[in-house]
Amino acid sequence: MTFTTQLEIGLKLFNANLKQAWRDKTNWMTAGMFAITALLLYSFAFNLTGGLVRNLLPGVIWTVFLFSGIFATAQSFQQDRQNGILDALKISPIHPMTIYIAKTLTNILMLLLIEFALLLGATILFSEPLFIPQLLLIVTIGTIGYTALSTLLSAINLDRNNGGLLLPVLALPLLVPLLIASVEATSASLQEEANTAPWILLLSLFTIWSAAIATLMFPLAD
Amino acid sequence: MILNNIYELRWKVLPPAAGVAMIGMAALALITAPTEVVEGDVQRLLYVHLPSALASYFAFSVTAVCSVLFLLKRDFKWDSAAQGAAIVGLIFTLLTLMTGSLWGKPIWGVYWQWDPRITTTLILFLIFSAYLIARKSTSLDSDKSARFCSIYAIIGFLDIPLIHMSVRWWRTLHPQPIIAKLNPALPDEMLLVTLVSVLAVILVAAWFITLGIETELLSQRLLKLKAIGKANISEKS
Amino acid sequence: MQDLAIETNRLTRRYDGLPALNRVSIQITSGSRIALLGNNGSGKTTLLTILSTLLQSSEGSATILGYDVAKKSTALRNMIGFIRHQPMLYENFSPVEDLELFAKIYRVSDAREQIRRLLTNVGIWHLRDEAIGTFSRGQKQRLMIAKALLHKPKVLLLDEPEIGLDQSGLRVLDELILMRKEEDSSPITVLAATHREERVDTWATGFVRLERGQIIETTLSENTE
Amino acid sequence: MSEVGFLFAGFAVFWAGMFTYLVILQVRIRNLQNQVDMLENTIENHDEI
Repeated sequence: MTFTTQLEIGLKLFNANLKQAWRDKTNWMTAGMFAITALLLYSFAFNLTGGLVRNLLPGVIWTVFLFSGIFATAQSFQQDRQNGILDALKISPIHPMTIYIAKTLTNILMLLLIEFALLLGATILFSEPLFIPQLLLIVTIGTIGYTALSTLLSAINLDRNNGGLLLPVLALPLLVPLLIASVEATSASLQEEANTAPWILLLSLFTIWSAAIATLMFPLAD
Repeated sequence: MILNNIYELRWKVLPPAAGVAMIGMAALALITAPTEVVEGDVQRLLYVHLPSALASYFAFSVTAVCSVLFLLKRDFKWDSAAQGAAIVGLIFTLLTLMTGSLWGKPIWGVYWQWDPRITTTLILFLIFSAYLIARKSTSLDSDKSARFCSIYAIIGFLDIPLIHMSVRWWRTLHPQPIIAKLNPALPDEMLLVTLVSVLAVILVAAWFITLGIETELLSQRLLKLKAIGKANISEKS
Repeated sequence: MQDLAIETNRLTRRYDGLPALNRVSIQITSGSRIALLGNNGSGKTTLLTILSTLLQSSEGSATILGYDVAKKSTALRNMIGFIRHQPMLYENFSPVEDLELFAKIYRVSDAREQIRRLLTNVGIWHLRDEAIGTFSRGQKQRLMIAKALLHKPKVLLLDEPEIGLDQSGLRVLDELILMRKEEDSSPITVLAATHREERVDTWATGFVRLERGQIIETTLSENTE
Repeated sequence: MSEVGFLFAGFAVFWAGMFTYLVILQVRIRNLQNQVDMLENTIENHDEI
């Protein structure tokens, strides 16, 4: 099939994924609740009410994002698999890459919603200006980067009972460059004279790498 | 064909060659090599530390290449080879980290330093441990799991440069206490000993990898035989 | 010499070393309706799943209408309809939404008309806007029949299609698939696993009986080996 | 610990690690080989009967 038909089908599928996510929100609500709870726990554990917030906040934000994001994407193919939809798509003439991209885009969109809401909340809680364009850009690039990889890893059910725990163990070591780059970029963007350029560059590099490699690898995983 | 013939010679060539090279390396490293001026005798740990690190990279490269071959050929012997090499890689990563710590303590005053190379090695250890956990927790002849783990090994291997780069930036762009770490060009004699020791450890690693592959292949064979046995018994009954 | 719709050659699939399907070679001519018989665990589902391109064989090969199953080509997938044990449906979609998405994927022309016709034929047109998750098993099965026929496949692979169906549902299955009158010149080939052996004579043109992954009885001509 | 102590410890860890692994591998291979031989024998005998 040609590229345009794949694009057309991909958009339809993306639309269907979104509709499905919207009608059955429990998975994403859980991810959001997990993120909020983790943020609260961090503020008790590191006493984020004091003056040192600015130094700790980037690390807190990104570990919360990564943990909640990876747990949520680990489930993202779960529903399709249980419904049999994943198999229905696999035997259809749709290209596996299209299935992967549509699912990844859905995950990115849902996670960005959660993350932006969390940033807004953290702005109020810690009275730090977190909802700024530069930081939103960093969060967007970083989210694309880690979602690309974790969606790929979640696509295969390894027929085992602790699969939910396995995914973070597999994904997080690979994501070290992303974590470093995004935390550094975030803390740079919170400084007065922000020099975020090198870190955004590194972050973008990782994101392009992970998106490209995951897209190429997904058909082989089928 | 030629490659196959060479591989057939592995039991005749590898063990004696590796053994001789290792003994030679020990003698050279402990006796012949000159004592380093600044660090003293402890610098001789270089001759086990550096080769171990190179051997682990060598083993992980074998894992990655075998994973690619598995995805292309879908032959389970490549999956076995990838697993066997990954275990050897983990052993040498562990040895690298341990000898490094023992070298670091007298020189830096600490066992662990967040140096880019050390940190990358540690993350490598995590990645390939995860690979083995994922592979071993599922059935040996599950093609789904083998494919998934091959993909994971390839991604993990390709991630190494990015990890190293990010950790280096992370360290250098942070203000940190400067720790004396002299790395002058090695004198000729030391260079020679280093080369010999690298050769020796790589030979040992190659031997281990062939042994590792052998165990994985035997496990697969055993699985098949057990299945045949079961089928026979059920036919009789 | 008639065209072959399905051909397998020493098809084998192992789980944990144990063969679920053991060197099965069959040849099914175009337009025939073959019943796949055998006890639970005899390899019926494994055979159908390999033919559907979902599962990979351990050894041997299979072709459908000349296309190698292992290559999973688009052309091949456009020609297969598959109904398996479990339904393959978006639980929180309505039948129309589900079928519209798959009509898009299979590039069905006049999708709206097709969907209306099929849903009416399987008798769930009145449920067209309800969530599939609220359906009974039989209603889901009727929807699966409609879904499998949506893109006018040339080969239908059915794994116990009677599951959950009541008397009128079974009639729907007979009318639409098992005993349907050919409308067009290109006949449809059916390979259906079933436990209802007493009904086989009414629709099947032949049968294959599997036991422990091997053919023990068949009306099909033996594969020349 | 003296410098030479660290040197000794490092070499000891290295050699011990490799030897242990070698022994473990050899034992595993021998066990597997035995099991394979045993099964092959029984299966052959089975066929003859």
